[in-house]
Amino acid sequence: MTSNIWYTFIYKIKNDFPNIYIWLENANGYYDKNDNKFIIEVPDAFHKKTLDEKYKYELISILREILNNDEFSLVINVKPEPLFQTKKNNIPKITIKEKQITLPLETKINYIPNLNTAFKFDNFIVGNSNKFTHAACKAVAESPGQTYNPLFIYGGVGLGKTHLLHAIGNFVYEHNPSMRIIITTAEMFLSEVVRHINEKRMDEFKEKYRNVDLLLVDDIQYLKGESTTEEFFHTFNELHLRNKQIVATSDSPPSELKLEERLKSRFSSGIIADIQPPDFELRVAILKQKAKEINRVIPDNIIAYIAEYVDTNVRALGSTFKTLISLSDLNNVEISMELAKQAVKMTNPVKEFSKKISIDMIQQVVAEYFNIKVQDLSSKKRPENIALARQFAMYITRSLTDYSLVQIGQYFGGKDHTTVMHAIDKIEKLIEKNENYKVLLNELIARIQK
Amino acid sequence: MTSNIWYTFIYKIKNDFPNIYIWLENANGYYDKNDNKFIIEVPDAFHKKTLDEKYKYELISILREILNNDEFSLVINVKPEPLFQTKKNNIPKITIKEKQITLPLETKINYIPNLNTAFKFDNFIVGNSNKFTHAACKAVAESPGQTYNPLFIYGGVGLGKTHLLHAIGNFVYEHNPSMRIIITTAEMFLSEVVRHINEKRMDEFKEKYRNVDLLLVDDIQYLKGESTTEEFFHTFNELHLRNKQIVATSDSPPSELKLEERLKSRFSSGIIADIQPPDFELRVAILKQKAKEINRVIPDNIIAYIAEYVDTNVRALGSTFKTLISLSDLNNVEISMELAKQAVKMTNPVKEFSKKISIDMIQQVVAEYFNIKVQDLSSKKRPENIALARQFAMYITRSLTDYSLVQIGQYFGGKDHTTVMHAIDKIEKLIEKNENYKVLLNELIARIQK
Amino acid sequence: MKFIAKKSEISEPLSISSYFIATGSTIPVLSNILFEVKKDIVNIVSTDLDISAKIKCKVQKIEEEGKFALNKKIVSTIKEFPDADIVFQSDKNDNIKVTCLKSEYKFISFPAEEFTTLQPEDKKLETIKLPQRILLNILNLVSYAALKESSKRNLNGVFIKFEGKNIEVVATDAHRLAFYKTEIKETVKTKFEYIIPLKTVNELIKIIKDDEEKFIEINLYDKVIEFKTENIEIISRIIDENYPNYKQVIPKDFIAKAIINREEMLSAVKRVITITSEKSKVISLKFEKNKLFISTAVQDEGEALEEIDIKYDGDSMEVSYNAIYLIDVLKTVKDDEIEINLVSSMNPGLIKIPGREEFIYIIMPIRK
Amino acid sequence: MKFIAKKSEISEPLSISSYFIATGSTIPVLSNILFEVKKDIVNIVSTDLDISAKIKCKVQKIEEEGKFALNKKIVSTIKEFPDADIVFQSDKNDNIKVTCLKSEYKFISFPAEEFTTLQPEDKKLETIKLPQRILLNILNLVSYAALKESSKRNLNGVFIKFEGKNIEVVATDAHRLAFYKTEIKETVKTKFEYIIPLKTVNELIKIIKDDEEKFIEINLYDKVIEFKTENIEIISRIIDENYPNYKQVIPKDFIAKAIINREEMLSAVKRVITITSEKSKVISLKFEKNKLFISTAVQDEGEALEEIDIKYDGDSMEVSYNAIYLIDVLKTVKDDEIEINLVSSMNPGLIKIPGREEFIYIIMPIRK
Repeated sequence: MTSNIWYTFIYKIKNDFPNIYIWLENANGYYDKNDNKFIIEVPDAFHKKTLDEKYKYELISILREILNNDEFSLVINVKPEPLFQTKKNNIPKITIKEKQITLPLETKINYIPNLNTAFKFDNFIVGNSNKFTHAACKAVAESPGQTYNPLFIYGGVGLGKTHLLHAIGNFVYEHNPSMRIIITTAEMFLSEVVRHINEKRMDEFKEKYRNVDLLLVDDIQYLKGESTTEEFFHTFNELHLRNKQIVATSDSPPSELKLEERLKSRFSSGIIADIQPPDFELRVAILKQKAKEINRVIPDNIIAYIAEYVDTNVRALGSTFKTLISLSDLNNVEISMELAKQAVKMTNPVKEFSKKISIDMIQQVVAEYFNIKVQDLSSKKRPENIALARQFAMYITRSLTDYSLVQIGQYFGGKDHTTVMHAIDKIEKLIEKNENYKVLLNELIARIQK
Repeated sequence: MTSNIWYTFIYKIKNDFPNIYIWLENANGYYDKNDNKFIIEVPDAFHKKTLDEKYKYELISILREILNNDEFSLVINVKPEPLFQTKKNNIPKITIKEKQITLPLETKINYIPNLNTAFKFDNFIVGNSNKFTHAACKAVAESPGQTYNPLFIYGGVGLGKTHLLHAIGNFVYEHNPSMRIIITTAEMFLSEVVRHINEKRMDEFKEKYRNVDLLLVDDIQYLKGESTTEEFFHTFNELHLRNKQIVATSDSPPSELKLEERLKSRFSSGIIADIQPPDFELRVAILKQKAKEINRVIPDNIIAYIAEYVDTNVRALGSTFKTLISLSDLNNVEISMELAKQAVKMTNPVKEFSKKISIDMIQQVVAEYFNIKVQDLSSKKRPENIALARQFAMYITRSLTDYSLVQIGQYFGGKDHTTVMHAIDKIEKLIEKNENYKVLLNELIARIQK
Repeated sequence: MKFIAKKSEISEPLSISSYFIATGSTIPVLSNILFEVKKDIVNIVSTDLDISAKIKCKVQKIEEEGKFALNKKIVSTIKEFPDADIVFQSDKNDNIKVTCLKSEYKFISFPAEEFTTLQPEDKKLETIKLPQRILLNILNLVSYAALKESSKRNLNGVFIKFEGKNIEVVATDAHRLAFYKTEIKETVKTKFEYIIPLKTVNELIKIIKDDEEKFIEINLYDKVIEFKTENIEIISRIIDENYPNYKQVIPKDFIAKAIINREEMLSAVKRVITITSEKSKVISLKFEKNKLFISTAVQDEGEALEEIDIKYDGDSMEVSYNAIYLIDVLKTVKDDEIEINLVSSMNPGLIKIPGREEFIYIIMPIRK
Repeated sequence: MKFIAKKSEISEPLSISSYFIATGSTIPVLSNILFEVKKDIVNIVSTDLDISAKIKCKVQKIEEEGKFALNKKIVSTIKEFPDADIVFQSDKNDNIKVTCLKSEYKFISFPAEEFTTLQPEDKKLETIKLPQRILLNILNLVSYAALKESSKRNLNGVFIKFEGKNIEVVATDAHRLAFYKTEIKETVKTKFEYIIPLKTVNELIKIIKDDEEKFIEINLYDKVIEFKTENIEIISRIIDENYPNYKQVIPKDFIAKAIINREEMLSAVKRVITITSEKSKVISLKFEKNKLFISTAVQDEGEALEEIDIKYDGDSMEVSYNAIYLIDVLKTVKDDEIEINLVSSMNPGLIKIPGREEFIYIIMPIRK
């Protein structure tokens, strides 16, 4: 029986001690709880000798970490010879390791991936804020499993993560149609696991997922449920061990995900690429591209206006752009600055107002309201009123701006993102329980937005 | 289904809210996890009305504690009527509540308790150190289940706990032969549980234990194992709810036992009676009684000598006494002071030496050896050498004297008994690990005993 | 060791012995069968340590004596052999070679000394000999009423009492009770009471013959009981507990009595039970003057009503029973008529054979 | 509604219909049986929504038509009725009274409209008619090789392909594969491929007769398939998945071939399997010149060795199989001899009937 401990172990060995891994490739191991022994079975005495003499110390220290146990002993055995003695020529040896061979049946399982062919590398506009991620995706698509594996892409909503994920899929599918590609979302993965468990068809599920060459998972932050994460973890390990490419996207870096630690550390072991909101130049480029796609000429000043005011993400740019075009078409009027302002207002109502909301302003309003100094908000002081003010300020910053937890922590005196999370959590509970806090919050927001 | 939650609940109600309990006597209840509801079913609308209108608030607050849940709702239902309708005259109604009547078979289950008839109240010698416990036992025996329930007796080895336990049983059995009495030890209880579980006969076990009128458990401190304590806990609750008497003995008070908290608190809810080692007068009385029992006249000075030197427990007194008689009989010599000294020496070798071992002396020797002040041992100082000296002194006190953990704590500057336990533990580990500490310990003991 | 047996001589004894092998025992040797090859007979012994059987086999030819235990697989192997001579022979390692035509099998033998079996105690208390048919009848008449589960150990068997010339047997699961007594030719000197485990009873029923001429010997010990037929010896532990005081629950006074054709009633109950719900097999018996109505009804499903002519002139009376308890007794007794004695719908009913007292079946009603 | 049937006319059709009732269904009406009482016939319909059966019953007398669904308990009730006329009659509440001599039963009826059954789609694609014996033979020859569990749904059935005059059937559990093809008289216009669920196949095997004269009509639809005999109509869903490419795994080239007496081999394997361990039923086949040795050995228990004369003049070769896979095929084919074709101990073996190509059985070896 190959246990999870063995997987974890061999995974670590493979990554960190390739020189030892070559001696363990055909080995198997398991932990014997009763005797508190970890037993590794190798194919022959030579392997045993090498491991015993050269690597036993390393093996023990790796296992100590995995087993979280200082007391166990490590035993390396040559895979037991069949215990059997046969007395007669004609009688075969029956060993424990006998294995029924399976027919190499091939079913035309539907491996045509569910890719959105509109998302290609060609129509992804590259700028400063996404060029690294774009390059990483391109490299992965060109040689899946060989360069950056796993590739983890994170960034805010509408910045093109899904576009890149499908672009990788489309590229690989075009260039290597025989490769088995699965593109899914964490939610689809979850519902698939649940369905297969219910129908007692997990074997099929495992066969499907563990035999792919490229696994693309969108919105991994939504992965949840014990059996689902367990299943994903094993799928991940098996694919990674066999050098199959895994790409996942998320709204935040692995470290901030609410996932199991072991899964986070798996993702952290590969390449992590973030997409930042587009800068002004990129926003202009995107709008120009959109205009080109529909063959419309839009004055540069109008493009600049939109690009300046719609600064959050690519999707918002797109919808503002579309609204502008519709307004023009429906009302049969020329595209003008007036129309552009209307379109921006319609599609980005809050954003337009909150446009100028900076952390500074939030801090100022909050400090004033609580009658403390602005610096106190970034200090480590803990008197109740200061702490509460700081938590409100963090909460409001998170609500009204696009800063990440990490960034907010930075702005508030280099605090950890967990501190920020805790603050947000606390305020959420406060306003839920006590009407007064809700009133206070609304008052603060009103003052900030004024 | 009657759940544990319901048991816990009704137990609490019965004890703390007898006015509510009368409305819940024929009720049943359970917690519905899915709906987060606690449902109580009562026999009729009048019960429901009363509980709803008068006691709902209390019920909720009690349940809140038990369920550890603030959000549940309490529903009181009248037990549902059979749902059934029938259509024809000759055809009987089949309702859900139909009940197979059982033959009133009576098996002569062996309820003759396994009592040692030598242990009676008559031959238990009462003195200052045990008079309270004796009185409590007598009261329990005279009206089991009605006065002190549960009765918890604790005290050192050989002070007569088992004698009293059997005396209760014998008294009840003589006066109420129809009462079902079980006398057992924690160890017998455990092995019985294990055996019944193995043989899948727990029903029988439950029937046996939950139908007794008087349950006497010796040496409850040895109760262990999850299913055993679980089973004991439920037996306890069921018996206690039905006003059946429970008596347990132990070597230490409930608070010091290594039992589950809930079990300790059950025992603490009754009467706790301790037996102290016999004082000089009682020791003399015991020895005189023993002499009388065998019709021997023993000079008062000899009795006084033995009573003075054998000061630990009744059992030791007995064995010294028996040795003295044997020495006299076997050697065919008169009972003399010489013979008495020999008997004391033979039966209490350590005791005779350690007779004069006081905590003072131990503290003095240890302090001298560690080169610290005697007062330091009772201080709260924590430098390593002082702490170690203190721990050694405590350990030696526990080993060479009969002081309880609590008493030792007192002598060492009013420390908690857990501090003493910790000290003993620590020294035990030290001497186990390191030969030097063992040598040191022996040296200290040798000096003390000199 | 060497002997030769025809398949027909050894296959059935092996099948019988396999009933007694421990299943899933932790003592490996107990999943073996012991062969005792004696001068003129082969004994096949198997046990689960609660019950053991020794089956005596006459075989074609015994060339060398010996004693060995083999894995129980031998039973199925022999069953698949063709109808020919089978040679059993030990090799130098004391393993057993079994050959038959071109088939050659080898069984690793366990040393016979390691094979533990149930032994009677030294002191045999008494011996009773009676025709197999009588014992079979005794056991058949009551055993179905015993408790099937071991939840109450003392009910999970058949109680048997030997006293003078009388044998009394009782079985009950606390919902019904079957009692039978009979007189035998032999006399026991002391009174003996045993609870024979239901498993033992069921195996005995399989093995003993419905034959007046063939005898069975019952040897009574303190903790075990032994049954010996011509070629099978069974030793069983007894259930070492007290049996309930059944005399006390046999009702004496009744206010009504019905005489009913057994087969008519059996087939009616078998029909009515098809309508009852899976869980509760409750049916209702309504006695009226010379009529019995058997009925049941299940909500949303259906109703059954059967009418039977009976002999009855008491007042109308209605009582509900678990139909299975009725079927059990109706299909066991073989007489044409049965008699049901009643007090009320809440009191035990008593079924017997009209005019005879040796068999009593008490059935507890279902309260509604 | 009213009709009168003899027990013999209605009891067996009801038994058959009960095979098709959903067990433990959450749709209560599906544990019912639908009766369609028409002018001259009573149809009995039952379904679990994956498969449905309609059985046509000729009965004594039909007095009034009607349509109603009854609880499946009716099946056991009728089985217990005496051999007499049974009257079915609806009362004013549309419940059904069933009387027979002095038995009177009432079944609460479900409205027939609430009874859902499997319907063929509107568009019948094609109809094939063939003797029942042929279909029975086709199914018998392969069905045992299908995967028993639904873990891989597409293997949990029998693949059937109609093309021109040809029928090809395949079943496999990935460890062995049975293939059979035959030619029928009729011709289908298009190629059809279905995976028929194993449950349907097993019910069909129970129902159709080994008769050359009686025909069965197979109606092909897109998502269902219908089988019609004289008095039974079965509609089954098909498994809507892809079947593996079985052609690709049928080996073509062999280096050795043995011709073996089927019954001799069957009885030898049945003996050897008794020695194998519970879990792994591995046996070893060693081919030598005109000899086949079948053997197994289990540590601490024993060994088996069988010798059979065969026709073989290849090199010595040894291969291990799961004995069950061998027994399955050996007891299914009825010919005197079989042919085993081999490459090596690691390659699939191919079993067929010497000189014929319509049946192929591939068995995967066990690697040791």
